[in-house]
Amino acid sequence: MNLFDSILERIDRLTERSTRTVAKTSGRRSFLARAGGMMLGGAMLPLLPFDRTFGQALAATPTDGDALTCEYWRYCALDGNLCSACGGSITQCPPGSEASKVSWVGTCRNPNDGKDYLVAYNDCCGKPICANSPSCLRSEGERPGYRMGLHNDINWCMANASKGYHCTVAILVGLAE
Amino acid sequence: MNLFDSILERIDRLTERSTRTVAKTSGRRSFLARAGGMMLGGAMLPLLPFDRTFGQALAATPTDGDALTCEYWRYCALDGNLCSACGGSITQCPPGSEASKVSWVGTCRNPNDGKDYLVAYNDCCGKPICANSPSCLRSEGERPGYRMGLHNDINWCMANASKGYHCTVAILVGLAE
Amino acid sequence: MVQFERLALCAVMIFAAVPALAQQAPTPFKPEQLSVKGAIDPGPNLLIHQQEWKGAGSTAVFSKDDLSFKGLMTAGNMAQMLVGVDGKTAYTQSTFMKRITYGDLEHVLQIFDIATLSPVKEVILPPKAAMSLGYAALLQQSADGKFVYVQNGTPASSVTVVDVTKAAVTQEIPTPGCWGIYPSSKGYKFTSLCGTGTVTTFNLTPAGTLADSAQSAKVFDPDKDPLYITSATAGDDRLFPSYNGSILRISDADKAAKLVESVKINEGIEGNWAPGGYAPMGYSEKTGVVFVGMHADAKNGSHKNAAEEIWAYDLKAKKLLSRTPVEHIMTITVTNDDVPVVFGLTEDPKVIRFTADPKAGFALNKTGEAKLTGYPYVAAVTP
Amino acid sequence: MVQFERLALCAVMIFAAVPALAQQAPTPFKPEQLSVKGAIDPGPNLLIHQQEWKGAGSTAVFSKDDLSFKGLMTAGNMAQMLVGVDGKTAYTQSTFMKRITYGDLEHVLQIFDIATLSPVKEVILPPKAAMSLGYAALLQQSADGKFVYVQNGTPASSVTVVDVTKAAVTQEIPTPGCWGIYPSSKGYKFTSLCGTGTVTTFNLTPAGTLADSAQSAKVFDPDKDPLYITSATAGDDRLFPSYNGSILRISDADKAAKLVESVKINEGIEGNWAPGGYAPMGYSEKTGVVFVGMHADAKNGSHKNAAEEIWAYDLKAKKLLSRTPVEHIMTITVTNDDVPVVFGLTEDPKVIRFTADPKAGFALNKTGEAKLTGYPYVAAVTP
Repeated sequence: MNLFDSILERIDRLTERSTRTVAKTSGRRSFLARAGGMMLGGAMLPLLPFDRTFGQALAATPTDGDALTCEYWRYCALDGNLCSACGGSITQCPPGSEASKVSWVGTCRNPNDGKDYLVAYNDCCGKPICANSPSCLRSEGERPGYRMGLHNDINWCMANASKGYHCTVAILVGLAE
Repeated sequence: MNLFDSILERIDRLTERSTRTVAKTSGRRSFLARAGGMMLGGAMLPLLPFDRTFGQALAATPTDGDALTCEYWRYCALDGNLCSACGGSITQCPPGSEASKVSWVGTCRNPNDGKDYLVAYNDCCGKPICANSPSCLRSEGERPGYRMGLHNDINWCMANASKGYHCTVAILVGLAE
Repeated sequence: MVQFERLALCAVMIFAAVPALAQQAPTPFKPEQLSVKGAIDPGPNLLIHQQEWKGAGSTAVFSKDDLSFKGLMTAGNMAQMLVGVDGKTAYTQSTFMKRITYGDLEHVLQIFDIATLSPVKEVILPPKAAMSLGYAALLQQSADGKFVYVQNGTPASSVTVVDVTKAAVTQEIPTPGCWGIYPSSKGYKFTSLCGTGTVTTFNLTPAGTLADSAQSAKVFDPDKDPLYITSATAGDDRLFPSYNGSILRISDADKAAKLVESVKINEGIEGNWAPGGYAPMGYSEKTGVVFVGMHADAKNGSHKNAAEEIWAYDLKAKKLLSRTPVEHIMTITVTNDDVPVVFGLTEDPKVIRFTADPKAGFALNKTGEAKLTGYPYVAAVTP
Repeated sequence: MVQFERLALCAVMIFAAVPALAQQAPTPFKPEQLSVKGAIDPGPNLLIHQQEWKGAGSTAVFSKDDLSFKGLMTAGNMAQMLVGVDGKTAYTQSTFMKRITYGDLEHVLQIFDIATLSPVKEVILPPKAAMSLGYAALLQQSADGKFVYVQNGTPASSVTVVDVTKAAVTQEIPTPGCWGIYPSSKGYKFTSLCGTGTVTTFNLTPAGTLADSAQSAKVFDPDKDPLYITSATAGDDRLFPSYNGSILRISDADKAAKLVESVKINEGIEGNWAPGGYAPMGYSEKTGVVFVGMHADAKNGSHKNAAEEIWAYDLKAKKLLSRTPVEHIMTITVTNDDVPVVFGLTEDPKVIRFTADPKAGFALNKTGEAKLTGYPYVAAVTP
């Protein structure tokens, strides 16, 4: 079972099955209310998807490629402008922006070790689109919104207080297998 | 005395000289209040600078040049996007926009009759800048804002309710001499 | 101090000064009149939404016949566009923030009169609308035009139903795991594509609230051959292209949707061609020909590559009729004329008009081109 | 129905799921952490406002030394930019409308902390600010930074005085027929260029209200040789270039301003060269060299033509030192370094960095280039 499937499995356990039926009456919004609560609740802050104690952040400037160009391996499913060339880094939103609370995920092969990594693409929010940095459109494994966690045509600042799209980072969150 | 000077002369007569001293006390805003009233008052509506009974509008599509290009003679002091190529005409704002209440003026030579004409450049307002039409920058006789009536770097939708700059028309308002 | 004030006031006063002065002038010159054009020129239109991500997007209106430019309607950030069933009304759903890219937010459905290019009404929506690149399936309407359906994504998926006759929201319908809105050809139901490869039918009451829903069997494989969310109506059915080059025909006539047919248009063709772009398919109902934007050397991740060719494929005869080389087209719209007109939106961006030649397998001839701005991925024609 | 909901929630839940899972994983992989960079890298900066006319403009921050990009500060429509005297604060004055290009309007002075690229305060202004292409003279400050001066144009001209220590407007000062704000090197007065060819001095109280004003003699001819509103400080004086190529030095030391000197830098040069662009002049105080963007074959209306050359002219020796061919530069900014650095903003738009070579008559060597967006006509450097 690869990590991606594991994540889905975990979601199964954490999500009440009673919310999984399409609402049949006009007043029913419990699913949405619950999902909304999970996304926006205090548990999601401070915007970091992972336990801070678990690992140290890698160097913001990777040594395994040119993170200022669209061709960099981590960007295999990135549609957006590069935060790394917009005052941020490969894992850091630029000063004054907000990291998105939700993200989409890509599976990219690192040519240096031949392994497939899960990459979380977080948008940085609350500023104008950073047209000073390269605009990339790569879509390996990308799917339309019916597979929302893999979809890259939407503004992932959607769950933030400030919803202006600024740029996108690419965080290694796991090995794909 | 050419028409342009005549216009200035007329302004002299119409403008109270008492308003022409720089206000010396902190509370003094009479000059501004008066000017504002003149610009925004009912007398300026319905946005047409000239007596409707005085003359008929010329054909919206001129026959003396290509009004869809920046090189057209009337555009000699026009900085902006052409309404003539944005759903309007040489004298008409596009549907759904507002004609500016104020305008700047250029003096352009008509190569067809060799005469110099006064051209009023009105902006059309309340919509996004019409980047679908040509963006022109010509500045014959143009002056900085200390000669405001000749200035083309400012948004002439400034006195309208809706202040978004959309495009610019070029109206013949007089012979320069 | 006199002179400079005269000059400052010049622009203000000129309207008052000229009539009298002109009478004194020695020439018969008659000053022109400034006016606002009342309405766009008549005739069928092509509407294209020029999306912006840091300001005001706009819906550009062109003559369908010659791409002459008729003007703009104004929208906000990250807008979706829809043309009403009457062909006279346009809608945009967009995002407005107090400081444009931050601060208090409104999601607004704006209703426009196309003839006058003017907003006539606004409906404030629940602030959940999908802020997405332009896709027709994200803003749709019931067959009679009474309800407008807005795709939400927070990222949880739902659909806001707006009764446009009352300018009021009737309900937000949860559509978990599904995306895209495909209204039925009559009545008040719509289908949506779901992440399990199924299609869910959402059946509404005449009041615009959810009556019931039903899930189809698995009709596509989201892992191996996902469907685009672009679609076209074919009779009472819907056509959807897949990443790998199949066209699926899906019926929503029964309680649950079902797959009617699947045709692979690139079967046996050399070069590994596949659809590519944001909306790579259009359908000419009268001729039974589907037009698909295709790129060569398709691979994982190339499904949004711009089209290098447009293929005309006869869905009835199941035959590839023609392949026309084109320049980097991302979106295709096909008219319902006897001889179909195809509009392609390019990456540059611009719109290119083509007419199809029925005698040459509906090969395309370029018959016009116009500049666009922003991110223009959605187009629609009016009668 | 289970699986697609899992997927819809995937993005939401991944943060919670991974730590436990990663511990189960067989590899020593350590997931990275997402964060927000707290502050820009230290060092002197070059700020350039990238103006927009249908959305959010932005102030771009570059390293002054190598043009590496440090990030953006956000503004509204048609913004003017100013860097505070402390070098740590930036201001923009811009326009926000309810529907971006129409509807209720606010003119706002936004105060930014440059280090964190964040807005820290807003002052709502009288809704009269000049909605102009970017000119440094339209948003200025007192020598001590206490007051920010906003040029209004309705089209009547006035100046709004803002006490930024209190984030409050103190007064709107009528400046009829005059344009541009040129604060004195100390105290609270500013001059403005007037349509009669005079310069008016506006003397303020320490409370930011008008004390008195005085008009100079005629110092330039707005008909035959108008002044640009771009300027540079030279000691306690101001330099202004004229359309025809003179540099005027004006003193505001006395009650009324006066012309100190006028030097024609293109005297006796073949080719009818003249200044051109939006801000065609910068001055290096330490070296006494003025840099001016020049174009050939000047004529009526060519005063905004982009520069084809930058001329280095020794104001003291009254000697043209060098002419460097450049590519279409509209705005020039010169640093106060011992060896001046010159930044040029082009029409493309991009910023080009030059270093002046004192041994070669301050001829310019290109030492960097970066892409810009929008309409970038105002630039400023920080210590």
